[in-house]
Amino acid sequence: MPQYNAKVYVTLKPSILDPQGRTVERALSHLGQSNVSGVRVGKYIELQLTGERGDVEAQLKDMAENVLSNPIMEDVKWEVEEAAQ
Amino acid sequence: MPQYNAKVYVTLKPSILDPQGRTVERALSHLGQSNVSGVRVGKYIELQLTGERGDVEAQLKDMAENVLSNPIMEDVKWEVEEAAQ
Amino acid sequence: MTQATLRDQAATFGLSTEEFDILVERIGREPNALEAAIVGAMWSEHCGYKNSRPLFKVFPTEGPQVLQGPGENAGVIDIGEGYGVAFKMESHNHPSAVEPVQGAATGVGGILRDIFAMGARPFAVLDSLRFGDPESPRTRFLLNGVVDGISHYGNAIGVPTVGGETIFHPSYQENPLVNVMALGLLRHEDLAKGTMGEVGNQIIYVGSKTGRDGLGGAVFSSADLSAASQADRPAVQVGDPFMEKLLLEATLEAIQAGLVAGVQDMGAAGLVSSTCEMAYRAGLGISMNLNDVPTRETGMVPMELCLSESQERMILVPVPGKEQELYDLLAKWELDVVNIGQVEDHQNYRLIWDGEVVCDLPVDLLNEAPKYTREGVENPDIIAKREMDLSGIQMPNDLGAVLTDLLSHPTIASKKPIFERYDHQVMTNTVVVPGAADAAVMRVRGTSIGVAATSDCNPRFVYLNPYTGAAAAVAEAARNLACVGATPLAITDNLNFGNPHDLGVYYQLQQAVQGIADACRALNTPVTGGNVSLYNQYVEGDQKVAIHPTPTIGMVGVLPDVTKHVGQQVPVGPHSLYLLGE
Amino acid sequence: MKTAVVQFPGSNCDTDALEAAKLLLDKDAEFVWHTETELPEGTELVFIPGGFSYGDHLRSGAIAARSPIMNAVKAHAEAGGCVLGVCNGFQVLTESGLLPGALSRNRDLHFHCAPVHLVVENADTDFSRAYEKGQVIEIPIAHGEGNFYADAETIGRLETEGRVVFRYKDNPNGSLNDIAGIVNEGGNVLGMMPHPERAVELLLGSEDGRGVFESLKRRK
Ligand SMILES: Nc1ncnc2c1ncn2[C@@H]1O[C@H](COP(=O)(O)OP(=O)(O)O)[C@@H](O)[C@H]1O
Repeated sequence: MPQYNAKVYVTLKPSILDPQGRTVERALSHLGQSNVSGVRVGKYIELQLTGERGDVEAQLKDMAENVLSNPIMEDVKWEVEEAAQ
Repeated sequence: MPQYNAKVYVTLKPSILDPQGRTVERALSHLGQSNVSGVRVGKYIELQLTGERGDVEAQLKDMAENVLSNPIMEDVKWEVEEAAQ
Repeated sequence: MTQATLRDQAATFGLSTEEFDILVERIGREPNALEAAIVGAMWSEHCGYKNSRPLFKVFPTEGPQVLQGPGENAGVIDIGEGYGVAFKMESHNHPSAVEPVQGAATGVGGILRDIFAMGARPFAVLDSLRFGDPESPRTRFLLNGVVDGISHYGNAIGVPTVGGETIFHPSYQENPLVNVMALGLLRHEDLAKGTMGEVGNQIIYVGSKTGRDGLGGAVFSSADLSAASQADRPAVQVGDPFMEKLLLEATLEAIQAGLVAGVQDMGAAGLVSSTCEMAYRAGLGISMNLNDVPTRETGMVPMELCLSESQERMILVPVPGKEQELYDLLAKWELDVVNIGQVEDHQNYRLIWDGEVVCDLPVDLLNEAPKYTREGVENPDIIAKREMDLSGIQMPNDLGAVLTDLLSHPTIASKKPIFERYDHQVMTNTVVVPGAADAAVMRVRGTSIGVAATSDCNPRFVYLNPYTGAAAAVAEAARNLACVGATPLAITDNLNFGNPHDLGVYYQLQQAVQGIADACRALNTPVTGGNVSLYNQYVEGDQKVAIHPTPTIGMVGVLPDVTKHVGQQVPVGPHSLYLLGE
Repeated sequence: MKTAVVQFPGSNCDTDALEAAKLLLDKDAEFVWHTETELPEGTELVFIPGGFSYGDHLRSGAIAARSPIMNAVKAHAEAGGCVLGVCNGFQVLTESGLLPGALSRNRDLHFHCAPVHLVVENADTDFSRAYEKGQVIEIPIAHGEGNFYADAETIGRLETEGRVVFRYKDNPNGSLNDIAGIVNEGGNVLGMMPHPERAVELLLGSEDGRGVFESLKRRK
């Protein structure tokens, strides 16, 4: 059965305050990196799936939207590509 | 001054235990997604920088390797592109 | 590697060439590289106590209250009504200097495993911390990371962190101290031991899979902290409190169900040290098949399997005939369970890999490291400081300003920003919380008993006078317990010192041990266990400088009636103040 | 009041919850393991305790909310049965959709363990009847992710419908509108970050949490 590598990116919705991003931004500015702004910290999930392409894509969409992210606060994107053998 | 959008991907080094990835993998398999493997959870950071391209790239490399990730445990990759005006 | 170069390379295994020669002489042949590495790990200070154990002879270790003295995973004392308390302190100084969050977190994980390996349910943690200049970014990074690590692990596993100390002094700038003490409660009949039991018993591996993390950590934590530790970077162990919680519940359930003949956690020097020690206590040989060790990574070799310090792993020896029951119980907790060997009727430690015996060494040899004693010599600089004439120092005019200066020093100021990051109330037994007194008090549910605990050491005092300073640490701990209304019962200690080959440091160690011993005798608080962390030093210019000698004392006491505890706030109303003592 | 305390791998206030329930509600209160598909016969109150279910991995409460027992808990709630989620239990309730909103990391990114003062905003629920409206009570918190968030519309509804039951006097975590505890539309499901089960004995500092249990008792 073909194997796929998937990458899922979970980010806080723009309207939501990101205390972690703010802390990183402040730390950077203490280190003299004052040209940095808009820091947002999200999650980056890698995983492998086996199955037929169509099934895998549907399954990934479902997992990404319903388990790996919380739609109340987060946006989610994903990519999938066939794994090199 | 030009503005750049950067994306930074931080992942645990392959040899480092990823308790979070392991737990998520088990949970997915309990939810019936038993064709999922190799789950690794990392960080995905977005930020903006202003400056000249060359400077920004050098600065981003330095930040990514020394501030945004912990070289003892993590690998880091990054991308930068000019922001649409 | 040819045998001739193996001897030349002894140092890479943590052995001196003299020690290598002792090894050859005792086994009557050349060891192979795996054997040399195993011996190196077992003879390291961390596992073999080669520089410190000879000094411990002076410790009082007995008393009617002692159910288990030194030599097991933790000491155990009787607190009445059929209950005992297991307690011990351990350091994770060097890992915390490299990666403070995981270093401190795995320190908590390790000491908790020592406690539940005794059959006791952990019910309190105390952390004794030492850092350098509070203003420096490095200290802030370390302090924040260490506190994060302790809170991450302790809060998640659900054991309250009820007290500790936080002291700043420049001598810890590069080499912070992270000492963690844990207490566990058990019924006398559930007291478990780290033994292999009898011939024919199975050896069961349970918990996380083995990876390459913390490889050689036992050697690492006994070596100088220098630029080399940068290269040791992959040697970071990551803790998983969630896995440990499963392991804790499963282990306690198995012990209480009477399924376990022996149990020990895999700590420093991992699989090797736990199984070696268990075999030694049983006086028997064992044989294990390394191919059966569950692995997290591919291509792992025997040396890695033997010495990996992957966290959250235990060795269990089932009661004969109860093997299946034990497997079933562990499976319910979704833990990896594998039979990796058995206890045999000989005296050797045998490891098999791909069908070949790759290690065959006497159990006694592994557990009986060469011991070194020296004659310590006090450093003249310290004598000069101690005997400095203070009469020339001017009395400050504004004593009020001195007082506010003192009170605002981070060592003295409130530690609330630290202890509020720890869950100090989970388990709903904490009667005296951090900040309310100098010792914590936990009630024993279902009884009237209270258990009090404290950790103490004033390193500046020990530096100036190691004998009196260490004795004073014991006395301070006893006073702290008395001040909450508890009777002190016993201590555990954590001896954090510099390089013992330095005769000045050796002197401090010797004197401090004698001071602790004498104070414990006077107070009738035997020593039930302890931990040694040597080589705490840093490079300054071209010199190696030792930290202030820091023999941290963890003391436990009991209140027969916990409702009679006392705090330190001044109660409202007209009261008189009395000064006791000189 | 027959009580079932749900245990997930990683729950760690489960015993505290059970002891409080035994003391104040039901001396036969029992645990129910997350893999069960049914609640114990006759369960009136489901208590989802605090802790770090599944190590708080992914998001606190996210994995627990999807375990088999939660279907039974939902059915119990739909039938009007009472559900009390404390701390991680509150997180499980929002993740499972039994309560609106979400709980994210404390605004200072730190875990906090301290007694806090709460204002009883609504003393007319099954969980708060033993208190007076406006009463200030002291109950400990112990969490790293208690920062309540919901979109403006949801917050508006919670406020106008009187579903904010407890509010922090001094917001410790950044929660919108200082929200510490809310109920569902039916008023039979309460989620709160502070730990009432830690405040039921004077020996441990406060008895102010008893009211939650005493209120539940009155429901019968
Ligand atoms: N690292 C720490 N972790 C937990 N509690 C701490 C820590 N440091 C200090 N404390 C607590 O803060 C309180 C005051 O401690 P400390 O400043 O050492 O007091 P003292 O110097 O009066 O003995 C005690 O309750 C102690 O347990």
